[in-house]
Formats: sequence, C-alpha cells, structure tokens
Amino acid sequence: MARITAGVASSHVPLLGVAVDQGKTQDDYFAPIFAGYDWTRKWEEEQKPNVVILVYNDHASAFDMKIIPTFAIGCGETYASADEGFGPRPVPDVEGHPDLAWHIAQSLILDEFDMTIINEMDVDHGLTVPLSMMFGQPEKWPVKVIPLAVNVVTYPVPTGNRCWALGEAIADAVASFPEDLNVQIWGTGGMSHQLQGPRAGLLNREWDNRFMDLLIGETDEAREIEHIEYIRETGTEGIEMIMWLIMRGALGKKTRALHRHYHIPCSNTAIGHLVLEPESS
Amino acid sequence: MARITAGVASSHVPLLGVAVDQGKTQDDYFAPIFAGYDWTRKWEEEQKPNVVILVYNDHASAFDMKIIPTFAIGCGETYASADEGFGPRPVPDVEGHPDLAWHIAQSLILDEFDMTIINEMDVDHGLTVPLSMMFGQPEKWPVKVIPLAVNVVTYPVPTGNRCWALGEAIADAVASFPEDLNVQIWGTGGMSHQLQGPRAGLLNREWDNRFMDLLIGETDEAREIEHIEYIRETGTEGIEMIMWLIMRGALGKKTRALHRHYHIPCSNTAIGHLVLEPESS
Amino acid sequence: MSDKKRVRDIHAYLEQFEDVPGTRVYTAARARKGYHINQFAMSLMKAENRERFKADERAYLDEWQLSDEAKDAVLARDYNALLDLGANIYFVSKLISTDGLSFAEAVASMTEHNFEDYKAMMAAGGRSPEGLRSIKGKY
Amino acid sequence: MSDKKRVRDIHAYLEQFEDVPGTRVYTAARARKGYHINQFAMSLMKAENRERFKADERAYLDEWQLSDEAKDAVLARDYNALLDLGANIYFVSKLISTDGLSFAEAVASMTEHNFEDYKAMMAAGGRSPEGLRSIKGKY
Ligand SMILES: [Fe+3]
Ligand SMILES: [Fe+3]
Repeated sequence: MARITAGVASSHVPLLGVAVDQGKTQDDYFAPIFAGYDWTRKWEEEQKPNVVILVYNDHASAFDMKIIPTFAIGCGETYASADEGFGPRPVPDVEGHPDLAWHIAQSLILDEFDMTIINEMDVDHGLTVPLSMMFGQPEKWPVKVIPLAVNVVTYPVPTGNRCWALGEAIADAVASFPEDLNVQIWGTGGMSHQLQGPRAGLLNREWDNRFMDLLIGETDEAREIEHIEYIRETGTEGIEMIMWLIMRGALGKKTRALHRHYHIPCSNTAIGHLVLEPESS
Repeated sequence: MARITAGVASSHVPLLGVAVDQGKTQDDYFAPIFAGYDWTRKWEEEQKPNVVILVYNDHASAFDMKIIPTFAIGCGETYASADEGFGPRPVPDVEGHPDLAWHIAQSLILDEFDMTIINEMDVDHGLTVPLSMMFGQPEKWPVKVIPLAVNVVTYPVPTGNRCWALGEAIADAVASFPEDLNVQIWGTGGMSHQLQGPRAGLLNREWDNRFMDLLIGETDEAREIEHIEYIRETGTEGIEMIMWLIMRGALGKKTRALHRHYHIPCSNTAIGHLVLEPESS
Repeated sequence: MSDKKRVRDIHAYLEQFEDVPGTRVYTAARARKGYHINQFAMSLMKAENRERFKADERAYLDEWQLSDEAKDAVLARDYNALLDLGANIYFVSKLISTDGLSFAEAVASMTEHNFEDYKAMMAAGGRSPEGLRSIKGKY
Repeated sequence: MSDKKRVRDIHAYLEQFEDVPGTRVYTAARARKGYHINQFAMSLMKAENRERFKADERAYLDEWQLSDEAKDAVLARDYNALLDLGANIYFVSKLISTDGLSFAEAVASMTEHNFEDYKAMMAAGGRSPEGLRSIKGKY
C-alpha cells in the first residue's frame, strides 16, 4: 500500500534556480538560504521517496489566459522544463508516475473534486526550483513527480478550506493505491512577497512564522484564513501559501515538525521551508 | 436581478444538425422528431431569454487527450463552430455573455467548485444542435450563450450528486448577478444510446421516461443514480444524461413540466426533450 | 433507481464497468492505451490533415506513435479493434466523418447486423437491454 | 487568524481587494481588461518571438490587439501602467526576462525606490505591512 510519509513546504523563488544553475549557492547572498536546506537534502537521501506529489502553481507558463484550471493534475509520462523567457532551466526532464497519478485523479473525481487532467505540459520554476533545493543537480531526478498545479493567479483562487480538503482526499487516494510506495507531498510557493505596484517588497516575518506554527500539531485553523488576509498581511503573491494547505491537509489530523527554516530576503521574497511528518494523535 | 426562469433538456444528436443544415427536417424520418420541438420553438419566441447557460459535453473537439477538464465554463466573447471532420456546421458564431459567465465562474469557485475557465474555444454539435432545435436557422442566434462543458467521456465523469449540486450553485450565482436578465439553463445529451461495440444500438424507452419523471416535481432521487446504472440501462453514451441533472439542480426544490417529447430512434439514439420551470413548493 | 449506496472506492467503481456485455467503458486504463490513436483521429479535424491522410493513409499513420496493430485497424476501419486498443468513439468519429460515413453506418459495423438490419432494429425500438446489463448477473 | 466568517458573496469578496494600498489584485475584471497584453507577453516564451520583438518592438506589438496606451506602456517598460491596464506580473515576467532584467530590478521600478535602495530595504527585512493593509481601515 502506498503511504504519504512526509510533507515538505518550500518557497520556489526563480532566483534560487538561477543560483543553482550558475553555481552561486555558496555566495554570501545565497549561502544562508541554502544552508537551511542542508538538513533536508541529507534527509531526502535517507528517505528515498518513490514519488513526490508536487503542489505548485503554473506562473503563466503551461497555461495562458485561454484556459485556467483551478486544480490540474499531471498524469503524463514526462514533463520538460518551460522556457519562461530566458530559455528552459538546464535541469533533467521530470518523470511522472502515471499509474499513481491516474489513480489519484480518478479517486478525487469520484470524491467530488472537479479535477482537470493534464497529459502533456511543460513545468516552470514553481516545480523545478523545489526539486533543485531538495536534490541539487543530479543527472536525473531521484524521484518521480506528480505535478499538481493550483490556480493562484486569477481570482478567485480556491479557498483555503477547499485546498485543505483536497489534501485530505489525496491522502485517502494514495492510501488506496495497492503498490507499496513511499510518497511525499510538497507544498510550494510563498512565503510573504508582493511583486507588483508601489507596495512591492512587502515582507511579514511575524505572520509567516505564525502561519508555519499553524501547520504543526493538531489545529486546522489555517484552513479558514481568507484570501484577503494573505494579501493584506503577506502581499499579493503571498497567496501562494494556500498551496501549503494542500500538503498539510494530506498529513492527517496531527503533524510533527522535523525541520524548519526561515530567511529574509531572497530577491523580493521571504524564504520559508518546513518538513513535517504525520503523527498519530 | 438575474433569474433562471426555465430549464430545457434535449438530446443533441449530430444528425439533427445535418437535418437542419440540409433542409430535411420535414422528411418522413425527421418530421416526428422536429414536431416535438414545435411547442418549444414557439415558447422560446415568447420567452425571449437573454442568456442560456448551455450545459453540454465536448465530443473530443475543443479538448483532446492533453487536457480533460471536469467542469469548464466559457467566459469568452464568442465561439466558432468546430470542424468535427466534415467542416464546421454552417451556423452563426455563438455569442457569449462574459459578464454573467465570469460572475458565475467566480461565484462557483468561491463556492468550492473547482472550475476550469475557458476564454477561447470552438463549440461542437453538443452545443450547436440544441440551438438549432430551439431556434431553427436564424441569421444570428437570438440569445447569448454561456457554454458549460462537462467531461462525460473519460471516466470517472462527475457524480450525479456533484452535477446536481453544481446546478444549485449556478442558481445561487445567477441570483446574485445585479443586472435584470432572463436566464435559461439547458441540459443536453442523452437519452439512451450506445455508439460502440457489439451492444451498440441499445435503447431503453422505459428507463428514459422514468428518468424524465424524476426531474419533474419535488424528488431529488435522480442525483443518486450511479454511473454504472446509466451504462447498464441506457448504453455507454447514455451517461450524457448526468448533464440534465445540472439543469435540474438549478431549478430549485420543485419543478413543473411545460412540455415533454420522446421519440425513438434518431440515428443510434433515443430523443428526449423536456421543458421545465421552477415551482415554489 | 437510488436504493444503493454510492460507490466511493475507485477499484470497485472501475470493476463494475467490465461487467457490461459488448461494451468498453472509456476508463483511464483505456485512455492511456489508446492515447496516440485518439490524438491521430483528432488531427483529422483539420482539412489539410484530412487531405494528407486521404492521399496516403499509411504514410500519414506512420507520422504517429502507433503500433502496427493500431495502423492495421485504422486502415481496415475495424472500429471494434480500435476500441479494444483504447480508442474512444468520439475521437474515432473524426475518421468516420473523414470517410463521409454516417455515424449510424459506422456504429452498425460494430454489431452483428448489416446496416439495413441495424436500421430496422433501431426503427423497431432499438436493442433491448434485457440480458445485456450484466455479464455476471445475466440480467 | 480565523475568527471571521468566510465571505461567500462574490461582490463583497471582490470589494475587499480594492482596499489594499498600492496593489492591484488580478481579478476577472483586470484579467479581461489585460487579456491581449498578457497574451502578447506570453508569446515571448518562444525564442523566435523574442528575436522578432527585439528586432522591432513596435512592429511586433502591432500584431496584437493592443491599445496605443498599452503599446506605449510596453515600450516604456512602465510596469505600473501595464498593471493598471490589466497585465499580470507573471505574464509580464516574460518581458522582464526577454530584457535580461532581474525580477527584483523590475519589481523595484514599480516602487518609490531606486534599485539600490530597494535592495537595502529588502536586506533590512523588507517593507513593513504596517499601515499598508487597508486603505479604509488605515492599519
Ligand atoms: Fe510562485
Ligand atoms: Fe453527445
């Protein structure tokens, strides 16, 4: 039986991908950011997950204005790195896990989530930067990946409650997959950042940390945070944090934090990173 | 305030489009089918709806295997007739109602339906044939149309319960649109038909009529009919009837039948047609 | 119609679909198997592709990732074979239209009847579901 | 964080977003207004389009259904003006990348700071939300 063994949250700032690709991770600016991922890189080497359900958002790369899916699940064999305007990132193609992906997609639809199934798409920094943070620069990614793309660009984005519930349904779906697989779920994006207008550059260390607190332990308070609160407190792009709720929802009633990291700034953004495991209460 | 004033159900067999386009509606074969729509054509002329929310399925025309949205709502300005392999049907372009469509899309997402928003697509016989049945061959369609495309091709298709609930949420959304609009909702597809395999040609007059009965009055029993029952009783393509449930759900607790028509056969299909209005109980 | 509890388990849900005689429900398993057949059929929505296909069917098919079995089934217009290979009828309908065939004629070719007999069966009320609902249940 | 009832009414929901200082939330209204700007920006994901754009920006822009105002805002790289016209930053980022600009530099240009001061502000902990949460509430 497949099981979700852990949840990982991480920002997915494009500049971190640049730092990896250009060998700058030990520069003064980047070293303290990457240092916070050392623990996790080592831990992932030990954990050897078979599959990562990678919750991220497409930043106007695979989807343009013609089509905007709220929740899209990648059921394809493989995904190439998108060209976001400066050529594709020089990273390996991302290998999918169609068997598990289709199983989850089917279960979710039966569970009344109105999924969009994707068989072919390119994946942007939202998906590839977290892989680089967790695995460095391998010849081939050491895990298979099920991309789960969430609309956090055009409003309304899904409610926090719906995201959490989707996570719960994903956990049920994984648990009913017959093959023995070690599955992780990652929630990416965030933390506080605003990339537009005179208010750009907003960061909120206190709120970000309170949000991380809420993902640890037994509370499910975070599912009720409204979109406007993310925007007011953490900037327009802080809304990406709703994707962490999908990860959290998939971990069950109670979690334990294995690792936690917070750093300000990276480019326009606050970096947050959290490793959680489900805990039976 | 906008209101849903009526619901219309109808099969959308491609051959009926051919009959209209080639002037054959009064042939022996087609006359009894079209006769059942005479009442409705006249009624529509009197009703003069401003907008039709047209629930249909794309028959592998706008969407191929690359992307399969469960519920897609058209928010675009205009939609051309798709080329399904013999050139596009010679019908006017379909004009959208982006203001109301976006309003509904936004409301539904806030209401935790995971909609896919579509801004550009072609529409196939599933959408244009019902327009021809209800309005004949005008220079320009007399209504604006909000296409609502439901996946009924790749399993799992949405549950009957989810379809009904979507209809209820659509009714709420329409009721909160400030402009005074006469809105109809149409559910298309069905009735019994199977277009594949040795079992093709299956029709089930009794079941079809029982299904129509269940959409009239106060019962909501039909929302619990399972996919397998549609397939066993009405053929693989009979599953299209779940789209009628969206229409029915949008009409509230109780309905009254204004008109009803059933005819066997048209091509491989049983023709069913129903005009309902909401009734306060 | 509704005295059963909703099937929530995806395995049980999918298993039911294999119990219907003479029927292939278009499940994920079939959709994956027939992916390239369906994408090929879809390509016939463009007039220029239809022309190219008609001019040299085999050459056109060779442009797609199709097994020899699939190519032969297309060339033979063996729709049941195509469905067995994971094709879906709505995709295949583009091939039917390219051939200028009526939908009923193509569908009839999958049954035990010739087209005339098929039309007669439909005019007489269609095929009865009696005995064709369930393989196991024989009802 | 969660002592409020969820806002279910779409009008009230959307109205909140207009109450944040110096901020344009990418609502449907903005998405519709900026549709062609965003689609133009998206086209710069293809290397050949970037080349054509760089060779003659105005000629490239003329291929799109853009107002003169929008074209001028693109040519001037006036990102705030583009956002006012319904552009979204993730779409516009393709223009930023085409220019070879860092994201931070482009973003800084929308604020009251030059790039150096912006970087200093970020290094010092970023812009505080204090007083920037709500226009009406002034908190
Ligand atoms: Fe992001
Ligand atoms: Fe249909």
